[in-house]
Amino acid sequence: MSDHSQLLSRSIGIIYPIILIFGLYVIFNGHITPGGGFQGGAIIGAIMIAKYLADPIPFLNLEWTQSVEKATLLILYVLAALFCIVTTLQIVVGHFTIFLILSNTLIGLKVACGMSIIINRFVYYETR
Amino acid sequence: MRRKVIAFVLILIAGVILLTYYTPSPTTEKMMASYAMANAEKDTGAQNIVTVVYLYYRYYDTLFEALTLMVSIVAVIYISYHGGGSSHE
Amino acid sequence: MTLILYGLVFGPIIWGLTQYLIKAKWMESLGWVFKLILFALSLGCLFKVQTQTLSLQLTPAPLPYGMMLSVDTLSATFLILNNFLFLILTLFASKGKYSESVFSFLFLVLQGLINGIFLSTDLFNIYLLIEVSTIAISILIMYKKDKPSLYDGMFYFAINMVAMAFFLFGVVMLYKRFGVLDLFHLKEALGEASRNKSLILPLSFLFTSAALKAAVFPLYNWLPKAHGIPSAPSIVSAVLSGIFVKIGVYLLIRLNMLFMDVIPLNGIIMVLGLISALMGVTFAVAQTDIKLLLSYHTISQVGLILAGVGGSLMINQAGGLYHLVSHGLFKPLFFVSSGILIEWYGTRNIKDMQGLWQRSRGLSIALIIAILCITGAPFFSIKTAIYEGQDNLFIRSLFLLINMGTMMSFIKFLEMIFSKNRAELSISGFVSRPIKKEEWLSLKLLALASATLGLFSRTISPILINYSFEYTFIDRLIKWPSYLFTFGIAFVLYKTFFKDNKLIKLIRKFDLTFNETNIVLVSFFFIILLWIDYL
Amino acid sequence: MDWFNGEVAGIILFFIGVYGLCARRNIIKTIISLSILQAAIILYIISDDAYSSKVPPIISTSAHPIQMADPIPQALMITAIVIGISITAVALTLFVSMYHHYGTTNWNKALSKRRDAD
Repeated sequence: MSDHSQLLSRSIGIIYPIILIFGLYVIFNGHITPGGGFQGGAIIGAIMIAKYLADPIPFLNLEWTQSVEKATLLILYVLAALFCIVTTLQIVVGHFTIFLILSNTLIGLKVACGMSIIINRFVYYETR
Repeated sequence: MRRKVIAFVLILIAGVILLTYYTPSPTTEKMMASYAMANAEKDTGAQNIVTVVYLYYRYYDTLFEALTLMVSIVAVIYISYHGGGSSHE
Repeated sequence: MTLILYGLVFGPIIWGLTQYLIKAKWMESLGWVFKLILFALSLGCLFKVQTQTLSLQLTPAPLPYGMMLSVDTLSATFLILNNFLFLILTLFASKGKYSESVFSFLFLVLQGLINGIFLSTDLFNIYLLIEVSTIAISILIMYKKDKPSLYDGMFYFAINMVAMAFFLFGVVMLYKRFGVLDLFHLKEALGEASRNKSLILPLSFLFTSAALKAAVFPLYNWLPKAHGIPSAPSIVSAVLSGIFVKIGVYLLIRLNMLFMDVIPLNGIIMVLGLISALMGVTFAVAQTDIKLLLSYHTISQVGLILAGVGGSLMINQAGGLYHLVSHGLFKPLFFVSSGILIEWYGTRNIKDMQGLWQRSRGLSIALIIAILCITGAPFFSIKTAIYEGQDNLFIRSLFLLINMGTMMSFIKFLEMIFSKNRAELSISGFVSRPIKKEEWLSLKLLALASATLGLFSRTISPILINYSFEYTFIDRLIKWPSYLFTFGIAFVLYKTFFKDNKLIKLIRKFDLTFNETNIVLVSFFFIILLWIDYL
Repeated sequence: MDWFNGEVAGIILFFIGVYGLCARRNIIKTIISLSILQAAIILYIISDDAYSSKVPPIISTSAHPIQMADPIPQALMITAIVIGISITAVALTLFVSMYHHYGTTNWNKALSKRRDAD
């Protein structure tokens, strides 16, 4: 893949913001239109493949991404504990959609970090 | 030759299963589905029932779903031949 | 109060995550305190569950629509065993090199997941939890990433993923047929459903995968590879054979309870248990590598447990369950001490190790207690309850044969302990690393626990499995002569026949490749299908 | 041809995946057969409620609950797909590091090399 074509990297340079917006759209309206955390995260993860196709230079700091991923999982679990306490003590929460949006974004962020780590690991480390 | 024998045996097993043990199941009334469709909007105010199911009714599953991805990433990083394992290595 | 169940599952996972994120030193050293709390919580659950089944509703929707964690007497016993084992093993490895972040993170997550498996009431959830814990255990097995462990880890990972695909197919079929996923409503729906052929297909899918997880005889192939990995940390092998194989037994018991009204599975489970006990012992007697020997014994002991659980009488099932808990205590003791022995003698061949009595008195006493428990000495274990009241002569002689085989192969251990330490034969690389304080503590606790489980079974068993065994002191005293007599015969048989002849080498070298194991898996699935249909 | 619906196709695909596991010696083909098994299961359950008259389960003014497809299998299969991804990723990493140690992609050769390593 060393002879990356100029045409490819130029066109991907233009397209990848659109992919990003589409991914974010899928995450944030997960509870209205078909989609959700996992699907949106996978789309955003696909940007990493596009980035690799554009110019194969490793730019992602894996250590940092992994700690972001661990932090989001931790927040997700604290949120889950909150959810369980709310349901057992039957506190009437006004609108559950905030909870849905929040956990959708957390899962989306986590899956995006996860997918990019896997893609970078396989592309830059496994092939050497 | 070995593969043909295995293929034949598997076709035999699939045939027996499809002919005798498989009957198109009668469309029973799906309790979980009808409940989800009825009160998804009332409970959470969201339109996409699939998201409501895996984030509200079966939230417990999704937590372990995220954990699966997390553990498999730890595996991909830790077991790979090219090091880059956690900083302690 | 019922939030404890949530804490039992997510407590270790959240603790592991924060420890993995912050990499705080104090958290690693305080790990065992946290597990002590978890053990106390599960103990509380056990006492509470005597009166009423605990349950925690996870979502506002009632059960068939939402999800629920529930503890009944069966899962309470498994919870106690699991949390106690993880407490002891963290204690064992607290100062060692295994308290690094990746290892302790996976170890903590594993504890939470196994707690989750025993608490969950939802078939799809059980599939998901077993999936995650299998990935976590595969990393722990291959922690040293050296050449042999990679092949064994890959074999273990691949074959378990195939088994879990069978499990998912069974779950999905049941959902399509009944539209319900949790155990209670599934049992109701099954009760109404007439017994027809399309019901047997999902059952045999589920049964095959549970049988593979419980290492039943034809599908045992992955267990010696996973437990016997030389470089695997000994606490991982201890967890594997102490509690992870028991998940398969737990699944079989749950399946048996689920399909009880439609298709009684007791007979199948008993026959499979007997076969795997017998074959496990024949393989174990031929082994010389200490970890492989113990792994094949795990297969035979789990086979015995299944024979007990599948038994017709109530005392058999209680005996099987009780033996399961005591096996969960003395087998990790064996694995942990075998880790120490391998480090000391620098070899894995049990015939090269000798003179343990001179080297360390305490370790040999612990091993002797464990040997007495595993061979079913009257005061140390109540294995005899498994075949109590089985009047069929063939089955009784089979049990006797299995027990003699166990004794025969544990004579190797006794030879190792009591043989003179031929110091002049100084084995190269004789490293005499003294046992650390924590390792002593955990060894003593394990030996103490397995001994008290055997000695005070009359008081412990009503709490543990709410069935009290009526063995008085005299009953057990009378059993001693017959026990010693069988031990004598086993000794004589061992001395005369097992002289490393060609047959023994053949059994030791017997191994299936991955494709043959899959062929065995599919044919096992088909045989079970026809057997259940014939039942 | 009405008997050939999604379920029959799922069972046939499942046994094709099992054939791949039983007969093929190449480790990469084993990993591929694992994902074929996952795909067969997903096909089996999703085709349950997938008649042309069914509408995706999004509550909108026009959709009537009767016509809506069953949302539960779709939610479960999101989980099964993510598990399929993580199995394939872990299995491929294992295969790569195994290949560096054993130098072969064949199960039987790897077993014989494993025995020599003992």
